[in-house]
Amino acid sequence: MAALTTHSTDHKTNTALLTFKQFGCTRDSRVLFEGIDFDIYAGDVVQVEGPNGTGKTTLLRALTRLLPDYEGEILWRGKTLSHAHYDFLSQLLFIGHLPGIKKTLTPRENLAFLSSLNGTSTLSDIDDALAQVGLYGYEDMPCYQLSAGQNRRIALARLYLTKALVWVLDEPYTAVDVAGIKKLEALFEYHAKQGGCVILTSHQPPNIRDLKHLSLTDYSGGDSSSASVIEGAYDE
Amino acid sequence: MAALTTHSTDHKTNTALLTFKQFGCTRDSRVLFEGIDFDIYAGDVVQVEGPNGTGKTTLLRALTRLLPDYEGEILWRGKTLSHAHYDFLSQLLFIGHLPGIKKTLTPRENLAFLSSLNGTSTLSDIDDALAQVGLYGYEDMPCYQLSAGQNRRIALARLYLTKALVWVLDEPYTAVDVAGIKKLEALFEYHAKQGGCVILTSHQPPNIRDLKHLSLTDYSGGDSSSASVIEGAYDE
Amino acid sequence: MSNSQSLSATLLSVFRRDLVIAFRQRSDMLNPIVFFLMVVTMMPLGISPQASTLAQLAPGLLWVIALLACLLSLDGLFRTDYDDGTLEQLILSPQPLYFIVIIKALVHWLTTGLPLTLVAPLLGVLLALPSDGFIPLWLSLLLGTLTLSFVGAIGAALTVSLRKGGLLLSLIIMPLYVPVLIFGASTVRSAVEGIPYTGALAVLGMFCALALMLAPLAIVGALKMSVQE
Amino acid sequence: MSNSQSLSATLLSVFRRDLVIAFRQRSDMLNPIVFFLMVVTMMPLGISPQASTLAQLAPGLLWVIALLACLLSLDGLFRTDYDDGTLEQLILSPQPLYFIVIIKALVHWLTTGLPLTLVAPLLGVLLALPSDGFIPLWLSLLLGTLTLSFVGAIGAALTVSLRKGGLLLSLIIMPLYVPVLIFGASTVRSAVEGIPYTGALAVLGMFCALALMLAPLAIVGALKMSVQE
Amino acid sequence: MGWQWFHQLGSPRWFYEKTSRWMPWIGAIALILLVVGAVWGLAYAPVDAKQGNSYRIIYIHVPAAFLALAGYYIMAIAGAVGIIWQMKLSYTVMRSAAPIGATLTFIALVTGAVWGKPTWGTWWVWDARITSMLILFFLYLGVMALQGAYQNQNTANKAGAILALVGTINIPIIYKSVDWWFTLHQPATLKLTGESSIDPSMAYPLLIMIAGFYGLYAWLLMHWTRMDILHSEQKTAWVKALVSSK
Amino acid sequence: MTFQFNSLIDFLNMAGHGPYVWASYAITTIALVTLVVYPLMQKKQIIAQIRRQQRISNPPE
Ligand code: HEM
Ligand SMILES: Nc1ncnc2c1ncn2[C@@H]1O[C@H](COP(=O)(O)OP(=O)(O)OP(=O)(O)O)[C@@H](O)[C@H]1O
Ligand SMILES: Nc1ncnc2c1ncn2[C@@H]1O[C@H](COP(=O)(O)OP(=O)(O)OP(=O)(O)O)[C@@H](O)[C@H]1O
Ligand SMILES: [Mg+2]
Ligand SMILES: [Mg+2]
Repeated sequence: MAALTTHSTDHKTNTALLTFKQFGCTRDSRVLFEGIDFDIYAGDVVQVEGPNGTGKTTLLRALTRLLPDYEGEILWRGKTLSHAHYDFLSQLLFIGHLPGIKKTLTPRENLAFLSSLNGTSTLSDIDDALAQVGLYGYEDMPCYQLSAGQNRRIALARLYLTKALVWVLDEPYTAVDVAGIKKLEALFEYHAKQGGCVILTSHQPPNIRDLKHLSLTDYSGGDSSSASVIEGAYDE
Repeated sequence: MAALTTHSTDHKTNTALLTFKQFGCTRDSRVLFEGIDFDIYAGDVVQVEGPNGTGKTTLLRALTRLLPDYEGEILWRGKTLSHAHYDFLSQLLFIGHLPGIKKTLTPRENLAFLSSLNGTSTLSDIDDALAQVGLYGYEDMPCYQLSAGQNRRIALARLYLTKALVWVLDEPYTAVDVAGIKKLEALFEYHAKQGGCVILTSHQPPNIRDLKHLSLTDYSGGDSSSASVIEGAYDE
Repeated sequence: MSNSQSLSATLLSVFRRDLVIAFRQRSDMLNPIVFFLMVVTMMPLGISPQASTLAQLAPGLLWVIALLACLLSLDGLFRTDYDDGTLEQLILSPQPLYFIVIIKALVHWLTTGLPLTLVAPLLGVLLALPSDGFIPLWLSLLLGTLTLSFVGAIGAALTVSLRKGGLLLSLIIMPLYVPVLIFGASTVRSAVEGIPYTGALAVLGMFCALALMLAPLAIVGALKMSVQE
Repeated sequence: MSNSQSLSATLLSVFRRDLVIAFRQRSDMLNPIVFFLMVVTMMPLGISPQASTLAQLAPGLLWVIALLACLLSLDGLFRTDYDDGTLEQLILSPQPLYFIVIIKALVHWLTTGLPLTLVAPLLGVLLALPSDGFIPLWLSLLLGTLTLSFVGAIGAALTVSLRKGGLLLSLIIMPLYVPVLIFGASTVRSAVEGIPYTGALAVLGMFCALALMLAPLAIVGALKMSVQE
Repeated sequence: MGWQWFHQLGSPRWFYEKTSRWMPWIGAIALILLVVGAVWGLAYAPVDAKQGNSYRIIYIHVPAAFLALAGYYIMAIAGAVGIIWQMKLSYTVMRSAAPIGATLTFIALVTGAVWGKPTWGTWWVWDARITSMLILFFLYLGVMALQGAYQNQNTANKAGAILALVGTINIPIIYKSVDWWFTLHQPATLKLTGESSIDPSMAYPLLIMIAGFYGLYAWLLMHWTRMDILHSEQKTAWVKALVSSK
Repeated sequence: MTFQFNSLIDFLNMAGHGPYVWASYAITTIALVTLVVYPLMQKKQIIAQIRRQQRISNPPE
């Protein structure tokens, strides 16, 4: 646990980008996790960990305020998130379980639209980004003709276009092949080195230097009977 | 490639369960793969491999005849699949990208329905299977209140109930945590030892003894110009 | 082994599940009725509140609206099953899809056509339908909505893999509904006018039998085709 | 930096995308019209083929059916965006959702209400609408369908996270549609009867202005609530 | 397998090459018939006693109505053949038949409406035949919309074929129902002139026009099918050779 | 068989029914011509597309 609160990266500034203070989420009166104190600095890559159903997705959605009910506080550059909401949104890129790809559009059209939501990009930028994720030659195919992994890759191509500081990614590796994952990890490291931060969930251990871990099992609500039962079931 | 055609498992019978003969698939007049000759025996666990968009899902769907257009032949116990279709279906369990879980039903109801499609199971069997996949205590929650991984686990619980010989699983590890994957792999090995066979796709290398590989990159259509371009993009 | 699994057990399980889903979202079950009720209330607002005018229109209006209510509830018949992959599982079941499909259409009728039929007399009162019309209205709707469910299921199956099926479904199905509408409405009108209506009712019965037998074939074909998209 | 991204560029991109989607599935754009046409066809079959009867019903029927056509096309307004996660992305965009929502409702009107208005005179011919009624029909539908699109979008936003929204949506929205229906139909009726109709038309215009301003607020709230499910 | 190969690959090319020899002949015959029939009907056929010159519309109205109906069956049969024998060419014919049939239905409806104005004083009446024709138009639109909605060609074909077949069972039912409904409820105030025996001097041009429309239909069907073949076979060697030889 | 009208004006007018008759024939002609032309235009596009692809796949030496 000590490793979580002392930070070993050296390129960070003094104030954290994001600060969780006594942060906790409750769903259906079941405490998922509580009392999280955690700082995320520029240059961090944070993996939110925990077995299925511990609340990783819930945490990410609360952070992006898609789910506004939580306990404790989240600070964005020292200011309460609800006050700095606009400023935070303009620095945020979120890719969830559902990536927002329209099947009738082509990869190029999809990416152009998604990237226009937080930034302007030229057409050649877009084509470059698609080429980066291995979709060269597929730019003009309707997306329903692409495979599961190819569709995910379109959403991930946003990472090459965005200027957002904070990347929040819920299981970005889903359906992506080995070469793709390797490339993504290099990108995360690069983004961190540039002064951004990445918060991701994954059940595959990412191969990233200086990865910080936020393990939800450490914070899981102790008093909830069902939660402990599940852990028992996992470990058998 | 030699490893693919000589089989090193020892508990197999003489005739293969499934035989691919000069098997190939074409989508939109682009050859995905062709000329596959491959035997699957009782006791085999086969991983279909290949980067995104090479046609793994297509192969599995063609095998289950959800996609009836393919070239070459598939034999089920020596008979053409289209003739032995009923016999094959009664020995098949397929779990695709979409697992068939109804969000308004509870895990117990979902599993009861899905398992009734190819076999009868008692209620206590169903509860046991749910406990096996770590859903003890969640049996009566509506599924929209479960996490991504928990929903996948319901579908995977069918594996504990079915008596089908052939398991066809498209990315079964999606959203499942590390402990869950370990348990699944043990189950696959057990099923293989019992004389069944498992055909799965995954981008994570499964940790299974005697795993056979069917790598689609070896069979990918050579004359298709777009395919070769893409491979170039991957390898950069 | 699963070979010994009897067909009836699977069918029962499909039947039970579809009913449970319908009842769980209880508001959905009431929806066709509420739609029926609402359009019926709109008609006087749009046209004329006079009882004499309404009485003349009642047989036709009630039937047209019942038909629309059926039509609009069709979209969900296979849609959710397609979206979550259940349809694939049904197709891959060793049990014949033909019977499964019959069960599903039947449940659709039980949860839309039947309740609609049950409340129709009430709406007849709202539209000042003469009292002679009530029993024929009831009988014609009973037979007619069953036909509508089965014929409509063909359209639902054909459009299930399309992303925006709703109105395309109407376009496909409405021409096929015309004969049912004609005989349904004229059963009620004949009764109101004192003409014997058993002939028209018999034709409705014939349509129903035809639909019960032939529609499942088309539905099975359409569903198998849809999963290939 | 993305801060410098101007609002108008995002709005333009939303506008263009929604139109492209509508045009790509070109048949979808025709659907409301065809639905309109079909229900109009059914009315004579259900009620009476006589021109004199039909002429009397025409104003009300045309309006009720146009309203239904609008209503039924609403379901897809936010549904597909919700299903594939686009809605989350729109909410997380630093641009105000208020304007994005206006654009989306506007595109909905351009692809349903407007074409419906354009073909309405043709359907007036089918229902033997007297020639005095055509211009008021046209004007009232123009203002009315715009209102319907905006008001309907509230219902679409409220029901977007429910699995079977279709009929529930009708239930929520129809009461809100009633005032529009009443004034719309009476505009046409007055014109046919030779009474001045500008008053009713003015009220429709007022509804329209009100909806354009207030509905987006409700829609934004409803959408934000829907993603929390 | 051998047969499948023959159906799937052999036929379109065979069709394309054969029809390029037939089409000029069929087109020429159809054109001559149409021109002769139209000129005769418009200028030389006698004036109708009751309806005056407006009846001259019959020379396009009736042939169009005939072929609109026949076209639906052609489309449905092509669809059935496609489903049963998995024949690509047959689906192509089905796809082509839909817009042609819909256009002919549209012509019948519009010319009928225009005819109605001078004859009945109104553009539209609800009458059994007219109503049936309108419903036929919807059936065509449905098939076309369904085919257009699917992006996968294979699925689009099957969907269209299934709907066309369901429609064929329904067309006679629809016609009978509508007919029964109107004879029951419509006082016989309006009658198309159909029953009254038509004078031979008026009938000859009509027969010529009908023959001309049949020829035109055949020509159009081939024309559309050939275009469709070019489109769906554009990756094959023979189409490439064909294009580069031009 | 005789020409039924006294003059060309007469022929065009058709005793008042001219507009209806000529409108019908005109609409029919337009619709039929569309049926003929539409595939021709598509064919042109397809051929251009094939040509383009051929040019890409075997560039001139
Ligand atoms: C919108 C209006 C109309 C439509 C949709 C329509 C439709 C049809 C159809 C479908 C047929 C062919 C039926 C068959 O042969 O099986 C037909 C035939 C015919 N129509 Fe019309 N019609 C319309 C208006 C009129 C009018 C106004 C007239 C003349 C007053 C007319 C005169 C005829 C005649 C003479 C035939 C030939 C009947 C026969 O050979 O048996 N139609 N029409
Ligand atoms: N409906 C379709 N129509 C045309 N082409 C398709 C269709 N679906 C998939 N394809 C193409 O087929 C190829 C293989 O797709 P498939 O889904 O089988 O890939 P996959 O190996 O499962 O990939 P992934 O690892 O991303 O799941 C893809 O390149 C895709 O472009
Ligand atoms: N809408 C909801 N209503 C009530 N409870 C919910 C809801 N969604 C999720 N939960 C509960 O919250 C818990 C955490 O869910 P969450 O989706 O955050 O898990 P997760 O850590 O992302 O799991 P996974 O690894 O499977 O994606 C689960 O146990 C689930 O039962
Ligand atoms: Mg999750
Ligand atoms: Mg796949």
